[in-house]
Amino acid sequence: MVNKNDSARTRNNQLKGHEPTLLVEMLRRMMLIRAFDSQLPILSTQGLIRGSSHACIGQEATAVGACFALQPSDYVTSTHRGHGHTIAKGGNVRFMMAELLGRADGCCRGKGGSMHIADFSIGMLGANGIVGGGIGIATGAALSSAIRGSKQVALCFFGEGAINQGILLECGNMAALWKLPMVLLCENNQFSMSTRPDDVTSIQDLPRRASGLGIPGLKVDGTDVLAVFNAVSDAVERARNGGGPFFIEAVCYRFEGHFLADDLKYRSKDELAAWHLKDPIPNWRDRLVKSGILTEQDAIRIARETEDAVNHAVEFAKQSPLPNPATAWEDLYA
Amino acid sequence: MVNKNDSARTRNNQLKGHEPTLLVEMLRRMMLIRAFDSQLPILSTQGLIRGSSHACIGQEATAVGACFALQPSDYVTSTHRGHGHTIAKGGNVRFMMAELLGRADGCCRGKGGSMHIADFSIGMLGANGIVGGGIGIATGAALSSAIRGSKQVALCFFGEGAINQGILLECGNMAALWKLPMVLLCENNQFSMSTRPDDVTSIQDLPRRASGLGIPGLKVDGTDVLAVFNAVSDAVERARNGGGPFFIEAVCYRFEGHFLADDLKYRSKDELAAWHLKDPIPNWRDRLVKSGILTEQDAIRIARETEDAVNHAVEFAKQSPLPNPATAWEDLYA
Amino acid sequence: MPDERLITYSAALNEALREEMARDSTVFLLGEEIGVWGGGGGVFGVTRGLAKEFGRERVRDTPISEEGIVAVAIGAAATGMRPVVELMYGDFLPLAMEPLVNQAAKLRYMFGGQARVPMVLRSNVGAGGGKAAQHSQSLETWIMHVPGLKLAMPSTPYDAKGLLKTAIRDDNPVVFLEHKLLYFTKEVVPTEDYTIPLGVASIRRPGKDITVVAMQAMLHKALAVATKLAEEGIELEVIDPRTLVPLDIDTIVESVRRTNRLVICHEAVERAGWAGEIAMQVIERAFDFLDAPIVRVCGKNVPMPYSASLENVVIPTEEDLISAIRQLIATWC
Amino acid sequence: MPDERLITYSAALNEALREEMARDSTVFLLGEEIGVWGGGGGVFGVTRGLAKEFGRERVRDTPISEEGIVAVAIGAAATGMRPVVELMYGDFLPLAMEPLVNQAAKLRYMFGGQARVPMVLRSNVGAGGGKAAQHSQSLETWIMHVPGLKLAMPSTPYDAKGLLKTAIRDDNPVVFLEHKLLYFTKEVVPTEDYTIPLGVASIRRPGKDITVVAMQAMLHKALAVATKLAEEGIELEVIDPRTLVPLDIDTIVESVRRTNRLVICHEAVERAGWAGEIAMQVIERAFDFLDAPIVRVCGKNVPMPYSASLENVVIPTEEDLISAIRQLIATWC
Ligand SMILES: Cc1ncc(C[n+]2csc(CCOP(=O)(O)OP(=O)(O)O)c2C)c(N)n1
Ligand SMILES: Cc1ncc(C[n+]2csc(CCOP(=O)(O)OP(=O)(O)O)c2C)c(N)n1
Ligand SMILES: [Mg+2]
Ligand SMILES: [Mg+2]
Repeated sequence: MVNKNDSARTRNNQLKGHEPTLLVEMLRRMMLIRAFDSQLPILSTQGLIRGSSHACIGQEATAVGACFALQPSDYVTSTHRGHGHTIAKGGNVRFMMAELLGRADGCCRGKGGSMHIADFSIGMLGANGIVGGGIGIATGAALSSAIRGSKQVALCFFGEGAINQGILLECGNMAALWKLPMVLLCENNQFSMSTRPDDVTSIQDLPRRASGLGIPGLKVDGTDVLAVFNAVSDAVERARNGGGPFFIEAVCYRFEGHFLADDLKYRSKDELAAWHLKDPIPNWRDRLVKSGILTEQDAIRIARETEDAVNHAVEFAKQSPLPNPATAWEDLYA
Repeated sequence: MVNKNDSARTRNNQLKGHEPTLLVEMLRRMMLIRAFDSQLPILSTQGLIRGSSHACIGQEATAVGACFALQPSDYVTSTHRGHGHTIAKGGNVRFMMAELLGRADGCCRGKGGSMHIADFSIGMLGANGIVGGGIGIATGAALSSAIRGSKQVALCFFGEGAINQGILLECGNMAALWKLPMVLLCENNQFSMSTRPDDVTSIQDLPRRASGLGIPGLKVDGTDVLAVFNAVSDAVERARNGGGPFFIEAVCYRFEGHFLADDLKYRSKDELAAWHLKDPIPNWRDRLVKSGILTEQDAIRIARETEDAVNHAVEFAKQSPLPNPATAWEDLYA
Repeated sequence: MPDERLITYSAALNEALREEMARDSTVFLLGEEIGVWGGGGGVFGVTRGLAKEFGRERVRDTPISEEGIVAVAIGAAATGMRPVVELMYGDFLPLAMEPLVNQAAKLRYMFGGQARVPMVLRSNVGAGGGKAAQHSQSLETWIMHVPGLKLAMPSTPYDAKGLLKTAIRDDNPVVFLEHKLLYFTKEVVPTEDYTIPLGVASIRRPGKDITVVAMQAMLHKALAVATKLAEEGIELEVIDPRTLVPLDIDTIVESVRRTNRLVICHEAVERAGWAGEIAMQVIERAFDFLDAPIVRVCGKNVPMPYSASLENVVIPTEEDLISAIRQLIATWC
Repeated sequence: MPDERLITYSAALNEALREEMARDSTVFLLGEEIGVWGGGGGVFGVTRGLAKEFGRERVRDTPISEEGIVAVAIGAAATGMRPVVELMYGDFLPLAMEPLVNQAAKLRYMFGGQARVPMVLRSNVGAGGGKAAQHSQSLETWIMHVPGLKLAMPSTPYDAKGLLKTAIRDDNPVVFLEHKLLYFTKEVVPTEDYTIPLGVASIRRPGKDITVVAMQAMLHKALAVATKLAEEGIELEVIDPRTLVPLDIDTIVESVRRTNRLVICHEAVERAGWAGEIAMQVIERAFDFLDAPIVRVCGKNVPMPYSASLENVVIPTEEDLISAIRQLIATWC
């Protein structure tokens, strides 16, 4: 999952200089995420998924580019839109799907569901139903790493809508002050529900807000998995070596509604169409094929394999029993 | 209290171009504040003041320079260190002192005390025991003014320690987004209790934090009443004319302890002595005398008058009865 | 045009907002997604159409800044406006407790009566939709514990409209908690202007055997249970307090003096929930009249789990109420 | 060196922190003014000297960012550390309710047992010093209402040390609320290591006539009252629950079965305060044994006023307790 000998030198947006297997695995992982979230409308309509679940279709490059720049022992915190982050960090789609269906075999034993998907075994410290909720947890994980001297980096995903939560100032200030090994990855998918960033945020250049907290940052094309990978790799290396936190705004687009019930009246088909041209998956696929790293056949095979994996996950989840009601009294205290 | 025909043109740090009466009144008001807060140790030791009260000795120029740039109908919110702000905005020292002594004639009927001194009749919306607590209230007052079209400006005093409270980000963002008529006046008196700004704040240049919120700002010498007056006057004019919020860092020094119990072990006598050379009152006094705007005799008279005013306030307060216990059940609901 | 129609709880709240905004130009709305979302406002449709009618200035979509929004509303209220804030979910109240509790609730008192803070904080409570631990909490008891706040919790469309209009006209901070599962329930609501005073309970069903106090989703379960048990000749008197602050304890006490038995049912977590407050006030006023222990049927002491099989055992059900009542009767009658 | 000494509540807490930090390298402290203030740490001296002994890394002075500090502690706790956070005043808890309630209390449960959040949030309660509305609140009932948190409230130096050591070793989030007026009270405390389990009440004074439940400042008033009334032959049994979560209800119920009368006294605001929870649990277990209504002597339903003449009528006094008990006896014995 990780490019062992990554270093600033190889961080060019050219394919060569990067391990082909890694580049192909990026495609596979993005396809797996898309296949996974493509199931949400179906399963929700069937009443198998309760409450609200949020698809990250269109944002796969951010999740994969960022998580592939991390070591397995590094930490990630996520948002309400956390399936992609979890899969990118190495989550098992069978246990994840079982969780979405509220089954006993779910990674949270059916207690969390989509909005609280988590897998501590891979350093994925949880999706979060509170916008901005993951920022504090990631900062704490980074502090923990710093005190323990474990060299782990904590990467915090949050949407551009979370940029206006006070916790960002409080934790960003502490992270910069204490030079904590942390990466703040802001996914600017152009929407907070129906709201555009400019409607609620006083600045257009989001890294400027981080700068006011003493955190350097930059903007990156969030639809280009390699660009995200490179930017995050630099930030991670910096953080791991005591350089402190770094802020990255990954510019992308939310292809689907905020959640299923979203009527999307607030945006135009043309706008969507324009962004579809920047769809991270076909673009990356074509680039790999053109460069000869991947054959058409392989690409088709990988797509089929990822869909099969998700279909099996759905089957597995459906087979899994509902949790025994008595388990409602478990897991409250350690 | 207000320089009627103030305008950018007259905003030079020269005395001429400003009304002499205003310049002298600035001195009187600063002396009144100092005389008032100089009573705190005495009254606290006598057990007449309960809880903790915070002196703003050394910071008088900030309070007076800022409030003199406001109209009587403008709003001010304050901090736990709010006596100076209240007096500068036009507060009556007799009712204020009675409040500090918890008497029936106190401006808050003895319910608030030093940390909750307030006088809505002059737009002083209250001291606040919560660091950062006044920021939200001022932002709301500015929004209220904007919606009502009343052209009132809300000026929010807060210490440099409040710069790390999340409410600053949340309200600063809204104020900038909605171009609210607001001035954020950060009194950097070098300490948050025993803590230096650099020990807890990730950036040294505080206006940079405001910039991350989309709010322009600048640093000003908080010991120079005219410099503060000029800077705030510009910000107020800007805000009143729809230019939105402005951030001012007034650099000054807390001459006394955080409160009486403070042993001040954390700072040196030399440091204090150096800052005493920048004492806003004698410096301003000398400047007025040198320039012939004020005679030595007048200066002495004003000093005596302000001390007399405070002594009378203390007498008034001591004469005032403790609140009737039955009044504890009043003022809960309108 | 008819002088009454069948409308939803959400539509009733919407009418209350529209009528009060038309009536008083100082009333304005602040909240997330209240202007555009869902074709015109509000995740639960409560503010639908109001931005179009009154403009984005008075129906103001805010950033995701719960603490800030509430703080701003307080400052606006203290300077002549009547803000009505919407927090999308009651689970976000914890983000706004500082301004609500340390400022809104206390300004008037600690300033010796100088301040007036006429604001309404609209949010909600309730679980049942599989929204899990962070979107299912019922935190009304926290609010009830804070002097200086008022607390209304409407159970029907009629009450929703009448209580919200009163709350908006009130000169104090009122926390107004709706119930997620009730937004699309319907009831006949008159067209002409009416209000419901805060502090007047409603006897939803008279009965002589046992007094049951419940609100919102639990009220409807209690009424269903009352119908069922009536067939067996067990007559429940079901009381809806409507507002917890002020609390109409007299109506509850008067009822207990007749039935001599009290069951309190709330969805909020049982431990340190408001059932204890009602119980104490009844004990203080009518201990002699109690022929049986006061019984609680409340939310279990765990966070809300996601899966239906777990959620079902955490939220009080009609069966829970029935068995509690049967046991009460078996043991004490 | 003696095997016990007379030390203050503050010093006892300090010893607990020192011993646990020495014992376990994952224990560290976060808070405002805990390292330097007052010649070495803590507005109430609880962390004095620890920065010097363990370094500023493990005794970390923080910015004024209550929500952030608590959130950071949660993240650290979930990844192998044992943070102990100090919030200078309990009145600042409202700033930190989001991470405390939506994160710390729920992570383990909603993640199906994957998370461990071994952290202690130290803060305080209590009025009486003229600190007014924003520095005098007792908000423990909010915490008691949140599943997933534990809640300890020591009344003496001995308990303060023993309970804090247990709290730090606990693998769950523990809210540890001290009392402002007790920090400088003294008691003999042993030098050797000891702990006090959470969930074990202490019968501070045995008596046969009336059970009184109280903690911290109110406990000491209750004990003083018990001494006075003993002279008249009225024997109070005074129980200190020590921790509200877990709650040792058995000890209280067993006592009520003997005395048949219960008075609950807390400084927190009466309305929706924890007296109601104790009352309900007693009613559920020992209704038959109650010969008189359960009586509350609690903080009045207003913010804390500044002036002594007002504060005195808002905080429960010994006189309030005595007259409540006399009335109980007059009416019911
Ligand atoms: C504290 C809080 N406020 C509001 C919400 C409701 N809410 C859920 S998602 C969302 C939009 C978040 O937008 P963004 O941060 O950009 O993330 P995205 O949905 O685009 O991934 C809102 C307002 C919430 N869950 N938590
Ligand atoms: C929310 C909150 N946290 C902590 C405190 C305790 N406290 C009171 S004053 C103070 C220092 C504030 O420093 P600063 O903002 O610079 O104001 P100054 O005292 O220098 O005027 C602190 C930490 C408080 N009152 N409120
Ligand atoms: Mg977004
Ligand atoms: Mg300061």
